[in-house]
Formats: sequence, structure tokens, C-alpha cells
Amino acid sequence: MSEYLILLVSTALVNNVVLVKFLGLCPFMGVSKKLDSSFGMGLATTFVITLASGACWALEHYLLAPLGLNYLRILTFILVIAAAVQFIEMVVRKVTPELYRTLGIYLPLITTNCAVLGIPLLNVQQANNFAMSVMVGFGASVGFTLVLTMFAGLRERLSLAKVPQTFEGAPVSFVLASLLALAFMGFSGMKLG
Amino acid sequence: MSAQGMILQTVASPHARAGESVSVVMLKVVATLVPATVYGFWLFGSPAFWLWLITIAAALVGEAVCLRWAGRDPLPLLKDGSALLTGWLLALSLPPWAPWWIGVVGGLFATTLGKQVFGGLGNNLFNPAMIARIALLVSFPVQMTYWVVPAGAPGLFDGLLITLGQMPVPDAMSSATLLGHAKTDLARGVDLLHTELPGHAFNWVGARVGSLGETSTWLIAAGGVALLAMRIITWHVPVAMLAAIAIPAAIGHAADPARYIDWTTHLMSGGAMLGAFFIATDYVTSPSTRAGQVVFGLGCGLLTWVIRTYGGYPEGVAFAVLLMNALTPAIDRLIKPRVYGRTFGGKPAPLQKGKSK
Amino acid sequence: MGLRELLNGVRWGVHPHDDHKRPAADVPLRVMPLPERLCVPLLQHVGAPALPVVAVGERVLRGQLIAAAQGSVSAPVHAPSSGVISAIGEVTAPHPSGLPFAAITIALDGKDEAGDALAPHADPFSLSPAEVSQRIADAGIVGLGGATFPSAPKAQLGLKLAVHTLIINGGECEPYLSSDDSLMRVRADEVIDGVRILMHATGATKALVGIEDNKPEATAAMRRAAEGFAAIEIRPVPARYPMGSDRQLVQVLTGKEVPSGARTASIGVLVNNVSTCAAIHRAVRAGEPLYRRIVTVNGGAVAQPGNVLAPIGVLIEDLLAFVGLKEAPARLVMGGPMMGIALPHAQVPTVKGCGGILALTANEITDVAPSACIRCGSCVKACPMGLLPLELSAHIQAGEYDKAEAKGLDDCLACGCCAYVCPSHVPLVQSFYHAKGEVWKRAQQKKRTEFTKGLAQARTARLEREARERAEAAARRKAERAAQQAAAAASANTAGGASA
Amino acid sequence: MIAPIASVMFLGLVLGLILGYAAKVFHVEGDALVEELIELMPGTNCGQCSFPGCSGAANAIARGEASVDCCPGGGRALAEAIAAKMGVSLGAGGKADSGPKLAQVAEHLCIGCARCFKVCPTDAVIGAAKQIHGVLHGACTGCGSCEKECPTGAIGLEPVPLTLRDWNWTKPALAG
Repeated sequence: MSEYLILLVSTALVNNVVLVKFLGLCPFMGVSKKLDSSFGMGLATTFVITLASGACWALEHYLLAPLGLNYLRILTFILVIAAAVQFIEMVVRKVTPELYRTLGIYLPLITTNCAVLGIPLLNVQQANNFAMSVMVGFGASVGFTLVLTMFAGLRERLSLAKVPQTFEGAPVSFVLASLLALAFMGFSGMKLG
Repeated sequence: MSAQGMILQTVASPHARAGESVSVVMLKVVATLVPATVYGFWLFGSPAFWLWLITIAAALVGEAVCLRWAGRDPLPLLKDGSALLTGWLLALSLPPWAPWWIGVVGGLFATTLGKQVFGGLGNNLFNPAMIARIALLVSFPVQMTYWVVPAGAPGLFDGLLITLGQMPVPDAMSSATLLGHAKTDLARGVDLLHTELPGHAFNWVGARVGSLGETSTWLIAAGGVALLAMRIITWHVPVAMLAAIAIPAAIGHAADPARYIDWTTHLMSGGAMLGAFFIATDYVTSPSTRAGQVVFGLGCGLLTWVIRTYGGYPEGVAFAVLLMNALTPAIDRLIKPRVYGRTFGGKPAPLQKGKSK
Repeated sequence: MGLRELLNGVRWGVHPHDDHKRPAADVPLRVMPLPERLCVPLLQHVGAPALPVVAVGERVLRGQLIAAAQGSVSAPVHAPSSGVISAIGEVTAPHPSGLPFAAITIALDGKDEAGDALAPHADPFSLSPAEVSQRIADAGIVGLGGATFPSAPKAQLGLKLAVHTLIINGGECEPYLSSDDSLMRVRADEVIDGVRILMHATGATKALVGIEDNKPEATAAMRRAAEGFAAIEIRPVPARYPMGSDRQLVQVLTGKEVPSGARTASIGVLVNNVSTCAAIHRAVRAGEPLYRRIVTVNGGAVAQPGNVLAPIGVLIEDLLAFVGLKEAPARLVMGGPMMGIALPHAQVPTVKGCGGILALTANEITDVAPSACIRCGSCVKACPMGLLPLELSAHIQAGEYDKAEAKGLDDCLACGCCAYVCPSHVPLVQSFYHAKGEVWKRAQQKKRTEFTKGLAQARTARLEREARERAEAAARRKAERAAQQAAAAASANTAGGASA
Repeated sequence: MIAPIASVMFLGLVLGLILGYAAKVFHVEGDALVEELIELMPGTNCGQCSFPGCSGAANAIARGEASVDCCPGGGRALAEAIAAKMGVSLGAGGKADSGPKLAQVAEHLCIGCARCFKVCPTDAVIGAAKQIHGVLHGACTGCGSCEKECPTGAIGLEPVPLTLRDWNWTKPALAG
């Protein structure tokens, strides 16, 4: 049990998918203007990554590996991810139309979020078992959501600040992201237990 | 009687003000740092003084250049004292004999990328001094962990040569801080019961290895109490932060003294005091409500202990403060005071009729 | 939190080191000699403006009705002295905009001839509450603490909602002001009698008089006057601004909070000012309408600061001439320094709700250019309503009025505590005034849009109906014509058939 | 050869079936957005936005072809409400609000032709043929339809004079 907890903390904080591995930067910069919508984005991505981690593990072990179709890995993984994104898009549209409109293009673009494909591939690479794969997926997406909402909160405050014109918009957001990454360096080399 | 052209002034109430100006507040904070700083100069000699001077100068220059670049007059804004305070706090967190360019890079980083990029005073999201310290630590780990023992303070000129890198520091002078030493030994498999502390690693009076802000713990704490007495800061952040370091430390040490450092050492080492009273209490980057400040302080303390105990770096105050800075907007959003006549959720309070008492 | 707050349990607000109330408060009350003219405004209260009932050139006597109340929430206006109506027109309003409002100008003849008083009554307790309210209404009494809500509808509301407690506001927490203090010192009996009459009018069984503990003389006088009336309790309250705000006083005296957006009557209490009570006493017992009041004239520029009994409608310049000026004031303020209105010039009349005129020197107003907010949180600690002024202001600056509203803009009292303590001198109160005005404007716009939408729909419906009716009429005519033709043809046929 | 084709086909089939079912369960009726926008619009169909009526404007806004502040009658309040519905943020400046303007009849020019009377979407113009017209300010939206119809230029939009009730504090300028 504690092994899984350590895995969760390690994937969420120590090896944070955004600030340490620099995956999933597109929604990180794109959907971080409002705290509410970025939290929604985080939840949607959590769903997709966790589902994809589990489904891709099953795909790898029951279809691709037995049939020796390893070269189809990326193609089939993307298929699963795309389907999961389609599904979550329908759900979001039905349940919260406001969030659907706010997320806009970034919702279908979860498909191309490199973190979503990266984590199932990482699982295969590290030969994780099913439970560990799901845990890695969940931990990574919790880390993603945490950083995304943190960043959105900072950007909301920044939107009220008088940023010099030269840095307005994207530049200051990148500076902010880099400073946040610096702060996350505090977790580097962390050994639990 | 026409109203046209007769309006002398359209000013809103109040017509009286009591607030101390920003610069007075900043200068009072600086004043409370003076005893600890002077004690540090006495301990580590003139290199510490030169580094302090260079760091503050760099911070001021960074601020002035940015303001000029933004088309504003730098002089009145430099007078608010915030850049001075930032440079000062950064200088207190550096190794006292660090080379001059550490101070220059740190000071410039603090006021430019740490503060002016976001729009200057009041708009920065991270504590400028700590973000500069972390940037230095990550970029120049060797220089930033090169500590000297507090002995044989060189003269003014020799000190300047040391700071400028023109005079080699004798090997006998170099040492490790207590937290650094403990981390290294634990990593080597030596438990804390069998570790042999080098000389000057710990000293109740403060004559020990470390930054200016680490050695003079008592004077820093006294300065903090002075800030409390002047009502510039409130007890919420410092008490919460120190408690959140001490309590897990005490529990850990009681459970396994070979693995966990005791709580007094935790509080007396690293930047615990400086962080609790001067860094985490920074108005701009901490929550604005009392309850939020308690949460913020607890987070800072706990993260400090976690990073010191489990992390790769021996000292965690700067990281902890920055991480909590990043959470400050979220804390401010979630924890709000209850508005008069409303419930905690913000809905109008229900009517409750009946006889008054 | 400092020692003072720990001791008295009040955690909000500010406590100015020097409240500037003395020496003005200790100077004996002076009566202002009649000026040459008075400009009596028609709108000195919350609600509809009064309607003039006199004409230019007409001679009026002291206490005579010159403008009648219009509608249920309104108040009549009476002549403060005898003279001839010289104009009914616009004068500059005591308002920061310097815009004009309607007033009746009376050229006084100096005889101060009294007109017919309103029917005095020796024993108001034999009257019904409704009759007492009617007398209060006829005398034009409004809340004299500054809110200027007409007192009669307020009393009737209290009666309807069965309030049990009257809170009498003797807080007078604004620095510099001492008009209520002076009134309580010299006319405590009138205040207490007014409280009793008001209890009768509202059906309240108990009255709590809250007086800030920096007015020991007033408290002593009121205690003496209230002896023998068990239902009236004099309660000293901590001197802390804004203690005189009704919500804060209710909280301190009863321990209860008034729900957001509700009136105090909804929790069974009604708040009235001490000056209002004295005015009620005069109106009901002596039949004297409200045409004069005690005004504090204070400030560093005033030669002889103190309290002055002045007719309502006197121009500020006349009032200042009476007390004398040491130097040209840097700012003229109606009301206190915390919430008062900066006047555009001195040719502005006083109104019923005006308890003080301040002529402040440049040193006293300490205008400093604002600097950036450092998020120190002083304003959060000072706000008596538990709001986050710094966040409200930031949202307002960014034009996010809806967010400011969601964070409690409507709960803001505009008491000024936040701006008072702000080390960056951010004009917080002006931000809030601006946002409140903006929100109000938008609500008006929305109402208007809904109204015109209804009109447009009615018009569309009407046009459709008209078109339909026209079509129907045309069809009917066509059918009739067809029927006629058919009938004609048929008759022709029959005729033909018959002929065949 | 068969295995990869079959497995990908199988995968596609399974996922397709799941999605097909989900599409049924999470079906969204029509475009609720346009309906909501029409509900917000003034509904006077004055045409000043250059779209055919308020519903036309609502459709254009929903498609992103019109800006959220295209309605002159609704003012900034409406623009903000629409922006909130659309999930976009309205710039702090936006269109400069020149203050409300309402129709006013210059009586010495009016010939009582009743043309303005016929085009007013809210029946704000009163009067009959051969009589000088007047405008009910409470009902006028300031759309300006009447201005174009008037043969003598007697009716036009005039700014509303500022009163104590409408005066508002300016937003204070902050340093820093």
C-alpha cells in the first residue's frame, strides 16, 4: 500500500509531468487563465489519462504483445485516447455547457496532449503492472491538475497586475512558469520512506 | 447659480488618513534586520560586508533599470525601500564568503525577473529574495554551498579580495552547515547518532557555519518580535510556520532519533527564523486574511520539514515559501473572512427573530 | 490584534489617535443669528422630493409648510424663519458632483415671526401609534444621523414588523463631530422623552441607548434623564469607528447581526439617532416642525469651533462667517472626515441630515498620491463588514464589477476605514462608490431593457393583430361580396328560371 | 497481415460502439446558446446592429461572426452578460460608452407627419398625424430608427442631461 502512495507522490510532485518532465505544456499555457476552467480541464485530463493508462496496459498485454504487434503501439494508443477524449467531450458538453464553451478547442486537443500519450508509453517502458500503471496515470494527472490550478490562480492574480507592456500576455506567463518550475525543484531528489 | 466651472475638487471620503506610508513600513523592517546583520559581519568579517553591499546595490540597480525601461521615474519608487529590503534579505541568505558575482546575479534576478517583470511592487507572485536564492542554488550549487567557519575575520581589503575571488580561501576555513552535514551522513548511511559534527556546526550563541540569517538566529527572532510589537506583522504566519516545523520534527525524532533531527535544531538551523519572521510574512506574496495566513504558515513549515527530511536539498525554507507563494492565490480564494450578516458560504444570514437578550 | 481590541472584544474598524472632538465639544452651544437668506432644499431625505406649496413673492412665517411630502416615502419642508420667497429654483447641492438641485430661497425679514404651530399634544401616550406617526410625518422628521430616511414610515414599518427593541444611536463615531454629544449634554430630557414617544409609536418594549465611552458628560446627563424609566437603558460602547453605523451598533448592543440585504427591523430592532428622538419630542409635544438643528463647525481652519444651533438651509458661507475662519480652508466637508462630502464651494445650503461642517487645513487632509497596493491586509483587518477591500478594488480597477459584486460590494458601508489605514493611500472608497454607481446604472439599464422588450413585444402583437384583423375584414368583405354576387346570381337565376 | 488489420478493426469497432452509445446518452438538444442569447437581447429588433433582428444578431454572436458588444441598445451591461454566456472576457475598455442618448423632438421643426411614430419599435413616440410629436423617455431605447425617417430632421438623438441621480464617481487612477 505505502508503495503505491510513494508512487503517487513521486509521480505527482517529484517527477511532475509539467514542471519536471515538461509534458502537456499546451493546455498548461492555453487553459490557465481562469481557475474554474483549468480545474475542469484538470479533471477532464485526469479522467482521460487514468482511463488511457489502464486501457493501454490491457491493450499492450492482451492484444499487442501476444500478437507481436508492438509497432502498432502508438497508433492503437492514440485510438484509445481519442475515443476517451470524444467521450469526455460529450459528457462535458452535456453537463456543463459553460465549461465546454470556455475550454473550446482545448477540450478535443487533450488528444494531442503529449502527457496523455507519454504516460501509457512510459508505463510500457517501465513494465509496470496494471495497478501501478493506473496509479502512475492517476498520480501524473493529479500532478498536472495541481500545477494547472496553481498556475491558473497565479495567472488570475497576474491579470489584475500592471505587467509592463513588453511582457504582457505570453512572455510573463512563461517567466511565471519557469519560476514555478524553480520552486518545484525543491521536490527533486526526494526519497520517501 | 450654475454649477459649471465651479467644482474645485471631486475627492471621495475619507478626508483623513492614518496609514503609515509604505516606505516607513519597509524601513522599519530593515531596521529590525540591522542587529543580526552587524553580528554576521563581526562573525565572518569583511567579505560578508562586501557581499551584502554588492547584493543590495545589484538589487537597487536592477529595480532602477527596469523602472527606467518602463518609462517611469525610478527615484521616488526606489525610495519605497522594497528593493533595499529584497537585496538585504537575499544577502542574509547567501554564503557569507560567496564571490561577488553571486551577489550581482542574485540581486539583479530578484528585482528584475522576480519582481519588475510582473509589474513591480505589489504585483510579484513569488518572494523576490527567495526566488533569486533558489535560482542561484540551482544554477551554482558549488558556490552556493561553500560555507566557511566563523573564525579569523580578514581585514577590509583582504575581505574585498576574497569577495572578488582574488585571494584563495584556505581549505581549513571551509565547512558544511549542520543540515548539510546531516544530509550527507544520512546519504552515506551514517545515522545521526553516530555522526560526527565538525567544529562550528552548532553553537547556541550563533558562532557557527551558515549564512548571516542562519547564524544569528536569536537576533533574527528578536527582530521578528520587534516587528510583532510594532504591529507590522501578525503572529499568524510565524507561529504557524515554526509550529509546523517543530511538531513533525519532534514526532519524527521521538520515533527514530537516528533518522530524524530534533526540533530545536530544526528551529535554530537553516533559514527557519528568518523565513518565519521576514520571508513568509512578506505582505505581497502571502494571503491577506488571518485564517489564510495560518494555513500559509502551516504549509511553509510542513514543506520545510518535508524537504529537509526527505528531499535532495538540505535546506527547504526557500522552496517551501515559494511553493506556498504559488498556492497563495488559491488560499485567498478559498479562505475568506465571513462577511457581516452573511454565512461562511457568502449567502445572506437567515433571519432569526425573537426577543433580544 | 492589539490590546485594545482584546479588551473590548471589537475587532473591526479603526481608532484614530486624535478624534479632534475636543475642544469643540466642550464649547457651550451657540445659537446662530439669522442670515439674510436661506435656501431650503426640497430633497433632504431618502425618497421623493417635496412639492412646493408656496409661490415666489409669498410671505412665509416660521414653521410654515412650504413644500409638501409626495408619496409614502417623503418628508415635508418648513420655513425656518419668516420672510419672502425670493426664488424656487436650483442651487448647488451638497454633493461631490457640484450639480444643482431644487430649493426654495427665502429672503428673511429678520422678524422671525412664528406661524401656526402643528397641533401640540401634552400627552402623546394617549394618542394611537398611527397618530403619533402622523405627527412625526407632518413635522418633516427624517433620520438626523445622516441616513435621512423619513422617520414616520420607519416607525410604521417597526410597528408592522413588531420590533421589540429600539436602539438609540448616540455613537457619533466620526472624528471632529460632537453635535449629538452636545445635544445629549444640554437636552437629555428631550432625547429621553423622544425615545419614549418613539417606543410608543413603534410598540417597542425596550430601548438601548448606545453612547461611545469617549463622551462621559453625555452619558452622565442621559443616565440622569433616564432615571425612572426602566425600559430605557443607557449603555456605553467602546469608542471605535464606525460604532455609529447601525449594523455595528446593533451587533455590539444585542450581539446579533443584521442579515445582508435586510433591514434591522427584520431582526426585531429599530435604530434611531438621538437627534431624531429630540426632534420627535419637539414635534409631538410642542408642535415644532424640523427646521433647525445643531451643527458642529470644526476643523483646523475654523477660528471658534463649536456647536451651533442653525436653521436648515443656511448657506455654509454664512455659517463659516459666524464662527470665523483663521485661514482659507483647503477643503470644506459636510459631515465627518471619514464619510463626509467634499463640497465644491461654500454657497451650498445645509440639509436636515447635516450634523457637521468641517473647514480642514491642508495639514489635516494629508492628500498623498496613491502608490501600488502591497497587499498588506490592513484594510481587511479594518473592514467592519469582513470584506476584502484590496480584492474588491483590484476587480473594480480591472472593470470586473460582477466579481466585485460577488465578493460583497453591496455590503460595503463606504465607512472609509480601509482607505484610512491604507499605507499606499489607495482611493478605495472612491473605487467602491464608482462601482456601486456602475452596478446601479447597469441594473437600471437592464430594467429598462426588460420594459422596452415588453413594449416591443406588445407592438409586434398589435401589428400582427391589426394585420390579421385587416385580412379578416378583407376576407369578410370578399365573402360578403361573393355572397351578394351569389345571391344576385341566384335571384337572377330564379328570375330567369321563373321567366323560363 | 491479417492480425494487425483485424485487431485495429476490432479496436475501432469496440470504441465506435461505445462512443455511439455515449452519443445517445449524452445527446444535447439543438443549440441552447442561441436561445439563451435571444433571451438576453433587448428584443426590439431595431436593426441597428446590422443583423436581421435580435435573433439574427444572437445567431451571429453564437457563430462568432459578431462581437459581443454589437448591440447599441443594450449597452455595456448587455455586452458583459453576453460575454459571460460565451465564456469570453470583455476587455476593460471595450467600446467607449458615450453615455445614453434618447430621441428628442425639436417642436419648431416637427410637421406631424407621423412617420417616426410608425417605425418606433417600442411605441415611444406619441402624437397623431398633423400634431407635434413627443417622445416618452421611459420607453425610448435610443435605437435611432426614427431619426432616419424624419423628413425635416426634427427628431434626433440627444444626450441625456446629467442629474444628481445619474452622476457617478470616476474610476480612480492608481499608480504603479
